[in-house]
Amino acid sequence: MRLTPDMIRLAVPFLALAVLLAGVFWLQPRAMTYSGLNLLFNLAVPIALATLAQMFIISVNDLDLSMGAFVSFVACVTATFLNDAPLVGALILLASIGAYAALGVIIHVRQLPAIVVTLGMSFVWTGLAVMILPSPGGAAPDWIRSLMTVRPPFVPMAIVASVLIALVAHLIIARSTLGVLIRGVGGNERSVARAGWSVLRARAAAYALAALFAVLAGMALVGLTTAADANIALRYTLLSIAGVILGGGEFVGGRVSAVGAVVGALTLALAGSFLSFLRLSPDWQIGAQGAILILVLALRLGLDAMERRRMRA
Amino acid sequence: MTFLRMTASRPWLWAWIAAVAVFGITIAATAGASAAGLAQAAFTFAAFSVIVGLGQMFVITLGPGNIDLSIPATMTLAGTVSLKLMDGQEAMILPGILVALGIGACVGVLNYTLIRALRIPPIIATLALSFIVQSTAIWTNRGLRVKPPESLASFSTGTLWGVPNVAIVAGLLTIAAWVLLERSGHGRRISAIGQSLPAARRAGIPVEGVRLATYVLCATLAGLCGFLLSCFSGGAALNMGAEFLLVSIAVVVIGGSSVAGGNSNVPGIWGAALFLFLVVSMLNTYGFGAGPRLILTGFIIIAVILAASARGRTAA
Amino acid sequence: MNEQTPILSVSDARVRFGEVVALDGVSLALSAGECIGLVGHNGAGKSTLVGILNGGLVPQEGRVEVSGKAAVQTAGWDVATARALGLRCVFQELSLCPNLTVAENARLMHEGLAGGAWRARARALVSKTLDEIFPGHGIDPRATVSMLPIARRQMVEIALAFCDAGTPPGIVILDEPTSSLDAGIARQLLDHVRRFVAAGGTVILISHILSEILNTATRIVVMKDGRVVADRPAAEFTQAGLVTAMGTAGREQARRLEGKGRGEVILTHAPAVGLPFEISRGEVVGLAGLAGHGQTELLRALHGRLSPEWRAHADPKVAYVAGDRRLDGVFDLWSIRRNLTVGALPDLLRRGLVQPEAEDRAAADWKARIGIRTPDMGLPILSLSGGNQQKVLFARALLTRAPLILMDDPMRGVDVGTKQEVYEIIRAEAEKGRSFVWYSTEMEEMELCDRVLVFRDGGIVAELTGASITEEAILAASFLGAA
Amino acid sequence: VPAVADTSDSRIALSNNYAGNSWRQAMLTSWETVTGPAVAEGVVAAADAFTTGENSATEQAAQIQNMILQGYDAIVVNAASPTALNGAVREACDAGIVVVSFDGIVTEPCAWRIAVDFHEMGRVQIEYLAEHLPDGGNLLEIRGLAGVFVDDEISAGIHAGVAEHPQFEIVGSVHGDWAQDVAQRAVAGILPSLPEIVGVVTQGGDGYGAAQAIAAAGRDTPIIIMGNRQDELLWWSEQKAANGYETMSVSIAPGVSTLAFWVAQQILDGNEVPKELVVPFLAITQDSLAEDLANTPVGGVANVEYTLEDAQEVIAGAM
Ligand SMILES: Nc1ncnc2c1ncn2[C@@H]1O[C@H](COP(=O)(O)OP(=O)(O)OP(=O)(O)O)[C@@H](O)[C@H]1O
Ligand SMILES: Nc1ncnc2c1ncn2[C@@H]1O[C@H](COP(=O)(O)OP(=O)(O)OP(=O)(O)O)[C@@H](O)[C@H]1O
Ligand SMILES: [Mg+2]
Ligand SMILES: [Mg+2]
Repeated sequence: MRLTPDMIRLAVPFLALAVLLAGVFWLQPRAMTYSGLNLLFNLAVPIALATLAQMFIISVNDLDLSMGAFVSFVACVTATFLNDAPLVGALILLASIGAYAALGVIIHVRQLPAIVVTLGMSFVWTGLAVMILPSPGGAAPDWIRSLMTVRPPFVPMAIVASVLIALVAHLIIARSTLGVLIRGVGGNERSVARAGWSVLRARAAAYALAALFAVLAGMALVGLTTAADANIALRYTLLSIAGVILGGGEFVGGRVSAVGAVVGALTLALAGSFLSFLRLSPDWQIGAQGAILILVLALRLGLDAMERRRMRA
Repeated sequence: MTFLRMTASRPWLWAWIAAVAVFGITIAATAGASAAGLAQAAFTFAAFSVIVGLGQMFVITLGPGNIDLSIPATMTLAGTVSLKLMDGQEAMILPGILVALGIGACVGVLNYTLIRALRIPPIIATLALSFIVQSTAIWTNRGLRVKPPESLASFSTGTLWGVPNVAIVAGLLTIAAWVLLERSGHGRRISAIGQSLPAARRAGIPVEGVRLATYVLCATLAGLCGFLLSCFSGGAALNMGAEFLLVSIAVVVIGGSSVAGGNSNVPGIWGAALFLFLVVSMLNTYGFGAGPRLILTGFIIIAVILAASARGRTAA
Repeated sequence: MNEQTPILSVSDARVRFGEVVALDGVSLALSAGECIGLVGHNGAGKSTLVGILNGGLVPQEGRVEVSGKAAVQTAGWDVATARALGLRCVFQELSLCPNLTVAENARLMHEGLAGGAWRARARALVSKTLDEIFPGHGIDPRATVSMLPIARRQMVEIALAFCDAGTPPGIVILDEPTSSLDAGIARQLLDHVRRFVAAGGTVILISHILSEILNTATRIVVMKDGRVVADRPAAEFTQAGLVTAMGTAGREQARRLEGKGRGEVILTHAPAVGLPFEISRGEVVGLAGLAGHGQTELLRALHGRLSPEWRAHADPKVAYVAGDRRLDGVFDLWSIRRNLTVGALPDLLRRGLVQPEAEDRAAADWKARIGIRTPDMGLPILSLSGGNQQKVLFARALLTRAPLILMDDPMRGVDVGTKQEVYEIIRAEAEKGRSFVWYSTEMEEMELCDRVLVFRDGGIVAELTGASITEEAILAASFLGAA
Repeated sequence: VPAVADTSDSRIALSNNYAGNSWRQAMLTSWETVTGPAVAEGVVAAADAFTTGENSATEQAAQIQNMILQGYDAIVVNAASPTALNGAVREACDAGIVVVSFDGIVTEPCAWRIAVDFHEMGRVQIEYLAEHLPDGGNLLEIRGLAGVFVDDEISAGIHAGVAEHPQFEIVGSVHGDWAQDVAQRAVAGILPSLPEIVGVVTQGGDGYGAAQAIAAAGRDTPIIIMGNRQDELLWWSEQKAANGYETMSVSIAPGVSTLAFWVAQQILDGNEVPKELVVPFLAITQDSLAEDLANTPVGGVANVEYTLEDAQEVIAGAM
């Protein structure tokens, strides 16, 4: 079988995950247990969801710099309104999905750079979050809490959830007509329009889907942490972008992979654990994160080179 | 109509209009009494954003995906190492500056090496490298705050005929950047690469050399800014660059440069930097709490972008 | 079948783009069972007319009418209406989504594929249509489009236009469909067009290769400067008559100068596959063979070898004329002038700064020499028609002082008159000592070369010189692998 | 009370969420200086410090989960959020691990808290100003990072103080994000539009920047409450020498991490320790300035490190 570039792109995150996992198991055999795996991966679930959200935006050639702020906002709403007055909370979350779709519309109609608009929105979401929770607090609704801490037989919740969301997102982006349309907009907007589709609606749909996954990310996060604060997920902006790229996605051209994105997110989460098991000096713990990011991405280079050698042979 | 035509050919005007409007609203709070002081403060702090913004602008002009996220870490490392080296001695000022610029240049070379050798998207490469640079900064002096030499401290906080010295430095750099971008062959090449890398290659442009030079330039400016900022604020802090990550990007895009690359806008950077400083001052002056202030900041940024795009429509 | 009842017609359409009048009152009626050959010089307005028919462009004046229905106001004529009527378009620039598979592109093009198991149905449909038009095409519908060479992408796009997924194709517009195809594939396409028309379909065929038009079209419409200047049955035209109608003076064909001695060798190259070769001063070397057999790759490799990556040389060794102008030719945001001068930047600099006067002079000079149709070289490059953009790329390479010029099918979409002028320029430059390496899909251009290298399977398999360069010899070498 | 268990096999981990300022660096250094000998003497088997890159609750939660996996007996945590770590802390407690939080405390009931009365830290600033400026006047407030518990508490204390002393009015309030340059920039931006101010209340570390900005605006220097940074103390003592400038300085001592270490050790040792401990903040007055300045490393933060005996005293005091 010939490896296509697409397959190499997908193989990289899997390989990186496998290598890191092997390293973690070697450093800390206790991680090989049911609860060990759960501890390793459960906080990766919201990251994976946020990464998928970012993936939808990237697939239409845009970039969302407000992802972390939005997930924080959702977390604040979940820990307050959704807990105290579920109906109001649900309405707020629905409205925020609508707001995202509207953003997509504005960005398209006015031909605005998404980076700037979402940069502006990141202030707005943080501001709203600060107003909802001026100081940390709130409580996770019980049902979310129990959903996130459920213990299915044999395979821990974190793994089940990751596989499940990867599957659902894959069906949406790779198999459905809507997914094809969204990626088509990323690949060649003009030809999609010439085929009679409304690019406007496609972009709005991509943004709404992104918001939906980001809402799920915020809710899952609160389910794990039990409470929220306005800055809880600010890191998710960069993590989600890195996850998409690690998972073989590209910034332009509608080339994304849902499975890759989830694996990329898990890899990033695992990289952090791997480093803490290494017990580096605190001075270098931050730097080591960078080094690991570089190493993982260098894997792609290695695979590419291998493939080229094989083709020549 | 003539106004529209004027703004159409000068996309940077919008950032300036916004800055002037916000300035007006702010001084209205004190019936104009504070105009001079506020303007001076605005130019002082905008100068730092401009210096890093210029570098970021060159990088963003290189085309989609090109961005330098290592600016904050570079500023921190350049600031801490050079201040530690000078250790308050006047005689060490020149070595201090050279070390700050040298650190910037090194980071730029490393950034580019990662991007090119490992074929990593710049956003990830520079982010990853910034972690390493930040660690190096922590390791070199563990956050101790060393005072700058007296003459540097007074230079960076001083003024010349009422104009802050740092603003003069940033102004000169701006002029140089404008010439480089609009008049020089190098600027043409950057713009060509930003529009289409394969086309630039086929047109005989030495793309790798130009990209390397651009990343080095950006990081060197970040090093210079870190140096000036730590002299200005009486010592380098480990978190002193953090703010400049978003600011450096924001001044470029609000200033009218295209995030799609190839098209940049030097005067707009000043407008945007002043605007970003003044928005916060305005909202602080009117006593908004953190929440509403953030929300308004966000909406004002979007409004400026919308206004600038309305100009784009009428011109077409 | 009544020739007099048009199924779709455009009347008195006028389109202006700023200063440029693209269409100046054009009327055209399409009937069932005819193939209209649409010809005209670069920038005559052919693609603009296609845009109106397709519904993507609303003319400032004029109307579109559909037979059988109440007259459709121009405002009501949009892409969706046109497609529902069975109108299909293959555009001048490739317009597939490169990141999607062939089948996924089919899904986007055809509403009829909606519903369950659409992947399987799309694959089957594309395969069936490709088999029908291009037997032996070897295209996997699961392949990602960006992985296909340009000729195959063109084939996919053509097949998608002729697909029947619920709404059968009624009117198919082909805007220079053969520009990236080699002769064999082009013939397959034109055969299919004839069959399609015989079965009652309607085709508009745009091409600068007049023999294609004369052999395929039933009616020929000639456009000039945004107007229709002739509209008659194809049988009434001859090649010469057509050229006259287009307003390009029928020039004498440029010919190879026989018996010219070879100068000093300026370059030798030994590629990984196939025969090595060398290039001498003042020589025009053609690269022939079926499209996608390694010609473009060789040009890229040569260019990569000779052009600097790190520092600009004052004396460039090589210049390149791109074939895929959208991808690696034009700089979208720039004016025509900047696009033209970018290759020769080192010559325009003084102390690192660009000299505006020198730049203006160079631009004005080449505007005149190669006839770039624009009121102002300061206008954006995208305001030029496709063929005129290609001329700019050509001028960009000639403006440099490079002794070697690599050309990747540079005449794509250039009209006949201009082609002859360019051939003469190439000839004159070669006389002065410049060398050219010229890949082309058009056989007659190969016959202009001093020497031709024939490609097959990624490497050179044969070398023809002088009088032995004939269509038959090239075809024989490219199919059999040996001369 | 004699120790009932031996802790020489116990392993303690420090979970720290941020290392990007001098305070945190001093905190890590103190941890090292105190736990190093403790490990060498065999008091505990290990005392490892872990730091996450940015100030992120989610990363810290993952870090705590890793510590559970690594089988530490106690986790000492300076938390990014008082609530967002509760899930992870709960899991640690369930796994039988002792969790001691300090500075940034967590609300999860199973954990110990070594709290600083941040509210009081804000209130005493006004108290001090009221003593020195009986006539009151306008104040400028420099806050920290919005949405963070410490910021909210100190600010609430300051406002409570102002409510008690209505002769003061806060005429301007800016967020300095606990970063010197941000604070300086924010102050410079609001200053031109403020009326005359008599005092600046701060949350720590912003005093020097505020003084610079005020000097740059050409205003008289008001009473600026300092935050125990060496550069602030130095500036203060220079002013004091030049014109008798008077102010005060308060902050939490970074060495409180060492107190948390000993508390964890005592709990592991089987000693009874109340869940809530309060440590005093470290205040520097006009009189103690000279001495404290001399004891503060150049460019560092005034600090107090705790010994086992100090810790036992604190615990006994809370019983
Ligand atoms: N978007 C546009 N903006 C400005 N001018 C345009 C635009 N599109 C086309 N034109 C102008 O309209 C005229 C007709 O262009 P068109 O593309 O229809 O020519 P064409 O006959 O298809 O030429 P070619 O054979 O080179 O493809 C040209 O002069 C061209 O410069
Ligand atoms: N960015 C931050 N995120 C979370 N907590 C912080 C941050 N900065 C400071 N803190 C916490 O706030 C409290 C007071 O910090 P302080 O303001 O004294 O530090 P700082 O002023 O940033 O230090 P410096 O300016 O000297 O580098 C401490 O509990 C410290 O850990
Ligand atoms: Mg055309
Ligand atoms: Mg053409």
